[in-house]
Amino acid sequence: MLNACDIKKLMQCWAEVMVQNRDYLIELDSHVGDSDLGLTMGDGFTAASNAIADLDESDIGKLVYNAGKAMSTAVPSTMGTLMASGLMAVGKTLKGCTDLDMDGIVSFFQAYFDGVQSRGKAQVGDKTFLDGLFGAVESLKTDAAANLPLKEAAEHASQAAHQGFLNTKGMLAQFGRAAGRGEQSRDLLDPGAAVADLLMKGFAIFISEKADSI
Amino acid sequence: MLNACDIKKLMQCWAEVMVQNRDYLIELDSHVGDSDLGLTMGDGFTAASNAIADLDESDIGKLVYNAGKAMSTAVPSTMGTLMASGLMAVGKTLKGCTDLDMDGIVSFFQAYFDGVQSRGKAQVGDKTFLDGLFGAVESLKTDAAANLPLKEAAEHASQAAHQGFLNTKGMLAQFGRAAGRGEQSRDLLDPGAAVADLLMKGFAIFISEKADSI
Amino acid sequence: MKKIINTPEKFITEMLEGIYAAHPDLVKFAGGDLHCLVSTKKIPGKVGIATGGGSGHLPLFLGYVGEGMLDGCSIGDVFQSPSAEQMLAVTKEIDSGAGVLYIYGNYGGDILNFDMAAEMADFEENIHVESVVAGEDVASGAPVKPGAKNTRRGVAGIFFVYKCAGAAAAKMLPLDEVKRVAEKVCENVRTMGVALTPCTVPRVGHPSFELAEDEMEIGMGIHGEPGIRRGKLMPADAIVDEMLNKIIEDLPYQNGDEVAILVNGLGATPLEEQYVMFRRIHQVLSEKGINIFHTYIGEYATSMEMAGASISLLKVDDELKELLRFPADTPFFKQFKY
Amino acid sequence: MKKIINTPEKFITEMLEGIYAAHPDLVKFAGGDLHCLVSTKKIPGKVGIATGGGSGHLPLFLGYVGEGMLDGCSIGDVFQSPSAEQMLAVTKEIDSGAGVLYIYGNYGGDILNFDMAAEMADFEENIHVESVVAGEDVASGAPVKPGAKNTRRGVAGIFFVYKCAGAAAAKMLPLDEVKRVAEKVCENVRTMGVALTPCTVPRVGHPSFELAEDEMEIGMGIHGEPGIRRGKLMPADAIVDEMLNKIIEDLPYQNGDEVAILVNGLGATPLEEQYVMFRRIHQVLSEKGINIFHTYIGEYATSMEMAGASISLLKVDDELKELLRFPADTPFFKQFKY
Ligand SMILES: Nc1ncnc2c1ncn2[C@@H]1O[C@H](COP(=O)(O)OP(=O)(O)O)[C@@H](O)[C@H]1O
Ligand SMILES: Nc1ncnc2c1ncn2[C@@H]1O[C@H](COP(=O)(O)OP(=O)(O)O)[C@@H](O)[C@H]1O
Ligand SMILES: [Mg+2]
Ligand SMILES: [Mg+2]
Ligand SMILES: [Mg+2]
Ligand SMILES: [Mg+2]
Repeated sequence: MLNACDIKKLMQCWAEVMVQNRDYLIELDSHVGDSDLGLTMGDGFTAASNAIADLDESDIGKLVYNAGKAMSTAVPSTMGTLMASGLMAVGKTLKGCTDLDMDGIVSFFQAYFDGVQSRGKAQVGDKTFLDGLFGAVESLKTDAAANLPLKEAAEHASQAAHQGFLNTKGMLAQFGRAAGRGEQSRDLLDPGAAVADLLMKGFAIFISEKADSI
Repeated sequence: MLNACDIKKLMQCWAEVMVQNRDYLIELDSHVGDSDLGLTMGDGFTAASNAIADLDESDIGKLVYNAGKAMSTAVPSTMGTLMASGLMAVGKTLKGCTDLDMDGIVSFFQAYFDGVQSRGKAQVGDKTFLDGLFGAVESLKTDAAANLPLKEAAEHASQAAHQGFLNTKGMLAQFGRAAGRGEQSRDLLDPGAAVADLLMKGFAIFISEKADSI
Repeated sequence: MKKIINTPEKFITEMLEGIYAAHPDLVKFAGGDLHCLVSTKKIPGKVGIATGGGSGHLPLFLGYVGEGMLDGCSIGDVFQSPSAEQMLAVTKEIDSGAGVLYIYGNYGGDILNFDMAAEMADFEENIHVESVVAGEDVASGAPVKPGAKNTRRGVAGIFFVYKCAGAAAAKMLPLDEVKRVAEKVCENVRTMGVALTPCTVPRVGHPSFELAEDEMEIGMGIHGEPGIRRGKLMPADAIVDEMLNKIIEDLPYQNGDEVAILVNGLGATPLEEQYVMFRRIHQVLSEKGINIFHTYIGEYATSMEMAGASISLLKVDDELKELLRFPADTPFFKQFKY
Repeated sequence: MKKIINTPEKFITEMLEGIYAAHPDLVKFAGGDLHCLVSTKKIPGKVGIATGGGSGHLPLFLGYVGEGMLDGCSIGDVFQSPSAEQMLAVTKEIDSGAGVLYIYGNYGGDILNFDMAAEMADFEENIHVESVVAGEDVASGAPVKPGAKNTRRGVAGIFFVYKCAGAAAAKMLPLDEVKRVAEKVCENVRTMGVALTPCTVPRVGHPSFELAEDEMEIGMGIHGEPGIRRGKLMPADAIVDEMLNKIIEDLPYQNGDEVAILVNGLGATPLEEQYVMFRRIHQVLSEKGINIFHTYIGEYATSMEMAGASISLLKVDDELKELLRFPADTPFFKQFKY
């Protein structure tokens, strides 16, 4: 079970992962776009985390919504705005929840996915962030149905996101700067999907540390 | 004795010397000014030489005047205009002459000096071209009075010009871009004086080759 | 990275402070946020035109806010979209009852945020907002098919959209007419660029790509997006020929057409070189029987200190000619009626 | 050397061909020589103003030929004076009976040639010519003492001389008055620059000097002439402080004075950075009680692709303010009356 305090920690963990991978994301984005993804994700998740770190708030929905709003003003780039839209959608969906069980966690990531999709209007297969997150959400759903322990489910989701990220190589970009490159875009890995990969990696680390500390 | 044909060869010799010393003059000028002296002197003397190379003209004055005019349109930089003024003054002074004896040669360089001075209004000691040429003209005068052979006089004049060039180190620049540097200009050799040095060096080479070929 | 700045973090804030200090008669900021720049002159009943986008492209975007052009601009960090809140603040400030037209470049971040802002303006403020997205870089994406999504980058050609839509608004045309003009310009303008050196986003601290001492990249975008072809630096005429052919084929521009031209320096390319390029453009167009109506040349949409240039052609008819001729007075673009 | 040119030898000719092709309504050439540029508009009885100098500084010099500014310009090769013959051809073309004023920068080659041209115009053509030589770079030479020779380089500040003298001539003032105005501006303007990177004269083929990746040179001239101090690149505010103090002390500009300001990019310095500089200028002048009348910012006098900037201050009185406000319409500088 995750409570508001855990969500704050998760957000902080995400911020750390993004900051640690600043240069990796810059490098990936430099092949496709404008090399800013490392900066925006580092700053954006840091802003999101800082915005809620000291909030005296047990409503997970409100917490995540505020984190999303902070992200939206801090980094209004494509991915910044999409991540903000995702978090704000999570916030709306989980409004009133103070604890998340396995189903709640599935809702969290499903809402994140839906929020990004309704803002950006991309489909799975369009070589975006969605291709990284999609498999992770599906994996969480399967593992939840199979009653697997959270730690294992998080591991699987992380692997699925990583695989989703790798699978973007070969896809034809339909959105973002990469789309301007037409067929050439197929050879490249999608940087936004790398963010999904890092998000799920961060989640798995957070869950495993939490498990270890109990 | 120099005739019109010799003057053409002298002009060609000067053009060659300036072209050969293109990078040397650029380097000197780069410390003081705008690094163009190698280009302007190479182009200017080449234009001067080309302008008269095929002229059917035995009047030395007319030849040198035309060389000067060609220089003036080809390279209207400081030194280009001054060298043009020098040559045009030579032309006016020697108008009607078809042969130059030792005195004629002295007049040639004296007129060159005067032409440059009246256009540029600098004094000896102002760290300019004049400081290179001045000693050379004086040396020619002395050697002419002493009836020294032309080859020896030309050698002395070349040495005097070289010494004059070296002596510009320590002088305070009053003209050209160097003047803008104030006291700092003292440490530098004057590029225009280097041109005087090359002119007299070219003259000495020309005379020595002429002597050897007789 | 050799820049005259204080710190990368304060770069854009300090630039904006400089802008407001330099042009107090022309521009001010809205909502207490330096990133929300609006004209000091508000004309009752005129359609408001707002643009916005990342910093690093001056005079684009904010430099065109002024009489006969734009009314407001939201300003992001270097190569970053401003936020939807900032766009909304500009929108509220410039609306004077006739609605607001957003004109901006075809970039993911900008689209998402302008869409969000338009929704907020419509729902929260009851301001009628229409949007025109400019994307005319022939080196990016396929030619736009009617009804299909435009995947092309918006680059310097947006200047023509501003100019004509700005003039239309200044003539007090209604929102749908101003939008029609903006769309007409978008349909008739094409651009292509070439880059010789990269630029450095201050906070990144190193160039976003590298080009060897003897290389150029044809078709590179104004954020350093990869172009069509990287190769040895060619003579000016050959560069122009390659760019111009691509542009001309794309629309296509044809014998008898009349065009306005924009030769645009990307930041570090001297005007001298832009004129060498224009000489060749003039030759090629003459050969093809394409007539030049008017030429704009200089820095209109830069990529900070990038060396390179772009060429934009706008096919004009009587309506667009009249709108181009209209006077304009902004911090960076001033034009008497011609 | 990364340039968009065809060959170094044809660089300036082709640039000029581009200029005449781009602005046929504004400029034409005299005497069959592309290097002799004159305005297409000749006003009977108006004092003609001619300038001239080497290429490589666009928009200086020729970019200011037009209504309210200059009437003609002779154009040399890169960083080279035009010839006296070319200056004479321009002089003949722009004289309309009221005489001609030469305004040019304090460089040896230009002085010699303009002097020669003035002699020829007086003697051969009976045209009354007066000359004003601008030299306001405080980083070069000592402050000018009355009656003594001015050894200072003329740099971007000449823009103000053109602007005010051009307006005075447009107001149909006689030659001696236009000259007085030009001299007054020269006496009241001071400039200083900073360079971050060198530029390359195409025919030389390599940079005229080198600056390490972390170095700048304060006070460098616009042909790369050595400045006052080479040192580590400093933050923008520290650079401005050093330049501005030198400038302010020199005239000196004092509490209560009113000034026009020109922040000028040398070629490769983005406008963004110039605004960061202006922010600090504005702060320092406010502290010192020096009031800003008007600010000009952008590329006014460049050194091809050199990175760096200069700051010019002009102390204004009512007469100069009125002349600065006067409209101007040239290829590069357009201003509505303000
Ligand atoms: N419409 C969209 N829906 C979902 N993801 C998108 C969309 N457009 C772009 N992306 C993702 O955004 C990533 C680029 O993000 P970012 O670097 O922030 O873009 P930019 O710098 O161009 O604003 C892409 O790799 C892609 O995964
Ligand atoms: N008034 C003058 N009289 C004589 N020589 C001069 C004068 N002014 C400058 N010079 C000479 O010209 C040289 C510089 O020539 P040049 O490189 O052509 O100048 P610039 O490039 O500045 O036009 C100086 O080194 C100096 O010797
Ligand atoms: Mg990006
Ligand atoms: Mg020189
Ligand atoms: Mg971006
Ligand atoms: Mg020179």
